[in-house]
Amino acid sequence: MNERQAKLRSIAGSLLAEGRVSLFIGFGPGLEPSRPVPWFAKNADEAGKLVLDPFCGPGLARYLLDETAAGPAGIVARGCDGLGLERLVADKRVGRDQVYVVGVACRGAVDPDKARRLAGRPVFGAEVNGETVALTTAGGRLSFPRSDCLLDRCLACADPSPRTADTWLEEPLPGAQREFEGVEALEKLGPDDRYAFWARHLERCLRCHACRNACPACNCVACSLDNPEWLERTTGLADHFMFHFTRAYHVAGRCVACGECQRACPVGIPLMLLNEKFMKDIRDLFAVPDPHRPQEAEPLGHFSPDDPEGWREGDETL
Amino acid sequence: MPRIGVFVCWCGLNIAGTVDVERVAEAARAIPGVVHAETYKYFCSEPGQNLIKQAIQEKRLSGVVVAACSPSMHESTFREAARMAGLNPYLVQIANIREQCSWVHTDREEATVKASAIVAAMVAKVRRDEPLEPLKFPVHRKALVIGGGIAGMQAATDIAEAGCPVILVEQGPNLGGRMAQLSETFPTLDCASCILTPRTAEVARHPLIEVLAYSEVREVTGYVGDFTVKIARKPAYVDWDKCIGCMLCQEKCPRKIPSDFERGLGSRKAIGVNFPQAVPNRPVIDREHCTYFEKGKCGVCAKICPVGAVDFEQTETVREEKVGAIVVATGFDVLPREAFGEYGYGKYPDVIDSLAFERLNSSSGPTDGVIRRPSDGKIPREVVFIQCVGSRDPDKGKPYCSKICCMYTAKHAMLYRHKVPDGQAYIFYMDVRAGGKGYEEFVQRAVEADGALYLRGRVARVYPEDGRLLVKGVDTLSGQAVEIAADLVVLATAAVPREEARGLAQILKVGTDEHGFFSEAHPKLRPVETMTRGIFLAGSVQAPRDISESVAQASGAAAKVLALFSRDELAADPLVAAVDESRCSGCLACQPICPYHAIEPKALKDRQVASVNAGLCQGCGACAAACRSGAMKLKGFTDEQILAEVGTLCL
Amino acid sequence: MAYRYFPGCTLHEQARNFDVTARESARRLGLELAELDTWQCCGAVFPLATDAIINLVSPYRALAAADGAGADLVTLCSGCLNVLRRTNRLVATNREIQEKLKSFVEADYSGGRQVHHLLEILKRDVTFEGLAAKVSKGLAGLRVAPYYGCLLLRPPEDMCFDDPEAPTILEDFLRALGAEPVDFALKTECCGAYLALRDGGRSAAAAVVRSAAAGGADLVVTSCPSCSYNLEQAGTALPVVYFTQLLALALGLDGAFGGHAVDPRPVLRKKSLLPEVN
Amino acid sequence: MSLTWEPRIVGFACRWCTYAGADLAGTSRLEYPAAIRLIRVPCSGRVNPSFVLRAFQRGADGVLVAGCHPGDCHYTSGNLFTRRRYSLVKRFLEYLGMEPERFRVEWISAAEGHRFAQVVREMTADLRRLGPNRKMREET
Amino acid sequence: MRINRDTLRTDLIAKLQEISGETVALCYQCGKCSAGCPLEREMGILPHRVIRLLQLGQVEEALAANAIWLCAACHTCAARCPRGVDLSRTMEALRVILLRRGVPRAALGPPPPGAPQQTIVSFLRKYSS
Repeated sequence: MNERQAKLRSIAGSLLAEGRVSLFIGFGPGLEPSRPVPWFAKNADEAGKLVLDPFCGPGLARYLLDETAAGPAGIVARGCDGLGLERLVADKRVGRDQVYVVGVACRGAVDPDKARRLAGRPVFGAEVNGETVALTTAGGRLSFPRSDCLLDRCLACADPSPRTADTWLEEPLPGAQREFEGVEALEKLGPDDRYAFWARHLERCLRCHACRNACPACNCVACSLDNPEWLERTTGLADHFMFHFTRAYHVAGRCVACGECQRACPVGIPLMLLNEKFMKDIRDLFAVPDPHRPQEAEPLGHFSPDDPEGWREGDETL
Repeated sequence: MPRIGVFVCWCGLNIAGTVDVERVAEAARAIPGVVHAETYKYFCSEPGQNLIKQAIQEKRLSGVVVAACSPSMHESTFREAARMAGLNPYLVQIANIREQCSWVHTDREEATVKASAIVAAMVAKVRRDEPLEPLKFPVHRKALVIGGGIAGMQAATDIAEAGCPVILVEQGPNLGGRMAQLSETFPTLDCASCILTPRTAEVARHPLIEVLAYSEVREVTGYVGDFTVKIARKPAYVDWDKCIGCMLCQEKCPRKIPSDFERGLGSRKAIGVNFPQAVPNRPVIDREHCTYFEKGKCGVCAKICPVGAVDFEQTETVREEKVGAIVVATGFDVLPREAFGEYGYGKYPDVIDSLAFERLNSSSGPTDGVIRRPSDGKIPREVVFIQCVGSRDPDKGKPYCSKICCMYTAKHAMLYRHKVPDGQAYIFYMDVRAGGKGYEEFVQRAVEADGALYLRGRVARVYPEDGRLLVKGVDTLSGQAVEIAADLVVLATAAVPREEARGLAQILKVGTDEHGFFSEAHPKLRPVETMTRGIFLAGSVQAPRDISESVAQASGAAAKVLALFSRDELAADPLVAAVDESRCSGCLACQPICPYHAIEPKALKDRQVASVNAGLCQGCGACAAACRSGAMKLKGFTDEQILAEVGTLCL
Repeated sequence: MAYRYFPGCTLHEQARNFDVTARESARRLGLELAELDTWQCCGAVFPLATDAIINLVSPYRALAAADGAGADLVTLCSGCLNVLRRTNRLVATNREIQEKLKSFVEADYSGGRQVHHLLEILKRDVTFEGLAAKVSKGLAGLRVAPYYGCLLLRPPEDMCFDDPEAPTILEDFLRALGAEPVDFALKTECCGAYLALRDGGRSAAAAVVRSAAAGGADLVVTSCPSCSYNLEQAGTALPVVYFTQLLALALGLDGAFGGHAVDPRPVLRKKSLLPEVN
Repeated sequence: MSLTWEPRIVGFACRWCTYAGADLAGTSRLEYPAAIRLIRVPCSGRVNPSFVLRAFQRGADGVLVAGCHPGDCHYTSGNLFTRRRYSLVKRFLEYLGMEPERFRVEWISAAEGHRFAQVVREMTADLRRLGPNRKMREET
Repeated sequence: MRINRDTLRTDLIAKLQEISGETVALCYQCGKCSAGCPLEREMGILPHRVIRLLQLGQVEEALAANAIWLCAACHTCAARCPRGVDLSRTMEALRVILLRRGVPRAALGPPPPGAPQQTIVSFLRKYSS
């Protein structure tokens, strides 16, 4: 069976049994095998139900915000979870000593909807093997290209493992450089086409706040966008621009590129294209090689006397 | 419901000539919350102000907008008028419809529409204003002066003479600083100790000055008027209260060590004072070189001391003081010996720096004032002075001009010639910078009366040849390379901040420039102040300075301190930042952005939040723009106010 | 650490004694100095015109060849070191020149290797203590003037060889051999280099040799054939040898002292470092 | 576009430099278009990027953020944060489809009344050419 | 010498600065280059004056200076220059300009016996385009 899962259950079980954590955050069984859900194990029994398979999709870091109040929490962390935790620690919202990180090497999570569509029938299991994904269905195993099966957020991922962990479930994988092809493609359009692109997407926004609630960087006690002086509860396109502009700016230099906002969005707005634009410009203007990984000094929290004037030098790129 | 009054000024024809002021008032009356609007020829005049006061009282106004000239002209006038009428002055806003409207537009219609919009925006702003009171801080009328050189002593004396107590902290064992090392001073050639010693004695016996020698400032908290300072007294291993200053210990101490004070040219004892006239006249044990501390035996000093003052067990003590203002006067140092291998500095004993030359010249120095070269004690017949060693050298030294070297080198050439009449002084210079009273004349005297030969150019190398030092330089005026066989080479090395200054800057939270000199608040208009209110600068801590400039700046700093101390409490503009703790997540993204270090974390029961020290905040609002949740509010310029202005101006 | 040895044109011709003594000594010290398979003259001088990229081709080839062999370059000649090291740094820091050279030479080398001088390898890999331990015939009593000249030291930001005004590596090396280094003022001055061929004027070289002689040196040691030539021709009787010749001698090997314009053997015999001839 | 349409520019001006520069333009009687309306802020570093969006939302055709030249900030570093923030925001606004001419960041000192007038003239001319802004603007 | 904007800003100066990669305006004429130059005695016009001529726009005078052929590119000046100017590069650029103009190079006789290859190659490189 699944050795990783067994090992995780045992690690989590003993952490709980020894009282080193009061809670362990991972995945547990959902309504369907392809949809495991976030799982908060409080004892060894519950740890025995932890799931670790390629369907483990959603980010977990954000849960630390609520779950560390009662004492240290354990968490199974992929790269995205690790960076999310770093974000929370940098923002002083979670103490690093309040979290026990079990690091894993993630090869990407399978999108249950994509899998269902490709297989044409319910999917019970999945295996990521290099560039292909094998899906287990009642009719046998079917193989598909990785790029068709994974969650969008995993396709762009450059961080298979967290940067630090308290223990490792397996050998961590090194990080890579993030590319911003989607941003570059959009930059090539004219202003009116770009506006049309964003208007088309933002028109669908329901202002359900799923993006905000999923985001490890949106961790404020209170949100300025709930203040009616900033944003009334009207839902015109201009308000959506205000909401998403402000949100993107608030996470500029802080977004960890976990892609949870976009995954959580019920209407499929390509929110990461907003966040990635800031990342790309921070990289290019301020020479921050990996702006999605929390920096010692936040890109917007300091300056250099010889910073460029991006509005002058930026003209040719747009 | 707010009750706003709008007062549209004609400013004679300055406004009314272009803007239809009656229409502006009419439009204002239509704005919800405006209960009064009127126009007048000159609201800044006495009768104009009376109209405003009258309206405030009669209409029970809760806010006032004066549409007139720029707020830089009459904001304070109208706020004062409001205050006299019983309205909080911070509930007055100015709509600038003159400089930014009537004077720059000609189309009456356009100008009137724009003026109305500006008035509406200020109405929207004033509706969101809250009454504010000027911040008040108590003033401890006691000053801390850091540094016991000429600048620090001058500042301390000036402050104490005005009747305010001063704590003067000096890190070395005695007062005097760099000036105590000098022989004579330019441009008068009077002897440094002759003018310094009386000043030192005056400081030492002044009833309002407490000298804490051999001490360091370790921690500073608080803000202008109310600083708390921790001062550490380093162990001298001598109880200075018991000591009577007989210096028997120094006389009998068997251990001789090279003296830093003498720039390595002379020696001192492991216990003793730097120079005979030192104040306080109390010895210090150099622990690193003391035989007792090295080997556990000796103790000659303890045995000989008639009052039993030597105390090998002495430890550091720390005391806390409350002061209202701080003057920093920590002075300068010169570039270390390692620099400039091409001159053999540190390698050849007869290549020395200018401070060492001062000691050679000093009658209390290692040669009793006879100029002898260090290698063999001979009197040098030819001396080469090299200026700009490490100064004006962005590639390997410092890019700036050290300012004092031109003058002291001319002085050295003169003093040398006075003592060695058949000697010859050569000075390699790049430009002679002698701006100062009597300075140029002084340099010319060195040339005319004392025969110093000025050679315009740098020296490339110095190396020994036939028992002398061959100096290879150039005279760019004749376009010829020049070689001089010298007996002594004196380098005018760059003046740099003292090594401890950087740490002190951090303790004081005062900025420094890239070289480590302390930054003034404004290079022209606030040259003795720092960006932190209540902390002032004197002397070379800010940039290389000569004695007269240091003294002048010290008196300037003292005047600033006394101006502060002339009040019982300090009032400050209440337009500062404040934290809405219920909205603050405590991420402290605001903290690195604050140029005044005014933001610190504060622990609440369940989490931490940011808190603003109103005494340090200057109200720039950079923190408010960095705050995502809107918890950081800049009073008078809140998000709500600016948003309301934006919304109104766009209508 | 594997090195590929770049001898340079002179060491296979006029300065064979430099080459031979280095190879023999290296073998004795257990250093692997395999000669680069194919190499051309480095060009002898580093091109100072920013557009003289063609003159970088030859040193770039040598660097790329060493990289292809998975090794760093090592050289003895100060001139080769100067050209190779500066080229290497330029390739590593100037993307435009790097791309031009890549396409011209059809190699894919981006400046990731290092260029070493044998002295640096002795200091770092063998260490001077280690070297002293391997000396079988200490050069006691031999007063040697260590002459650095220009090419090892300057420009300092490119060469990073030693303190440009007060270098010590040759002195430390000589002490390891048991010799006594003589401090002399002009040890870092230029000898006039190739200008010697222009009008025979050797005032610079003469000043250097005089300075060394005044310091009481028995001989001068260099790392550069041009220096060696200029100093020997400067018209004094002070012998000039390569540092590897003394290295070989101290290790008990043949120092190949024949063929010098000023014969060093008499002074070495006088110091009992070479056997007397009958 | 109606014949009477004139662009509307909202300008954020730091009180020490640009606002004083605009006052100087006034005392020097330099004429410039009435399109500009200034909001006085203590420092360009106070200007929250969302203020800019709010201006567009409420109907501004152009927005100007202006402060002291880098190195001259009354508060030493406020405008250096402005430079960082608005280097990003300017590009981001354009990425969302805003025309570059509609948003400008300028350093205008208290002595540069001419420069202030010139910037307003340039911006107004650009906006007249572009016509009214409809992007990110709420329906009225 | 009569100077004006046009004599100060010539294409030739621009070319020279491009080839050398050095800015002549950086020099503040302290003369440390000349003071330390090993060939100063032979040069006639000293190195700092060559760069001064360039600052004054007198490129042809600089090109005529014997000094440019006597610079051995030893970089002693560059290593000590307080302004970070590498005069050797300016000297090389002046040589290169002349050589590219086809000015006959200094005649090289048969190299003396015993001259090392390094010296000969260096000489040829410096004295031919």
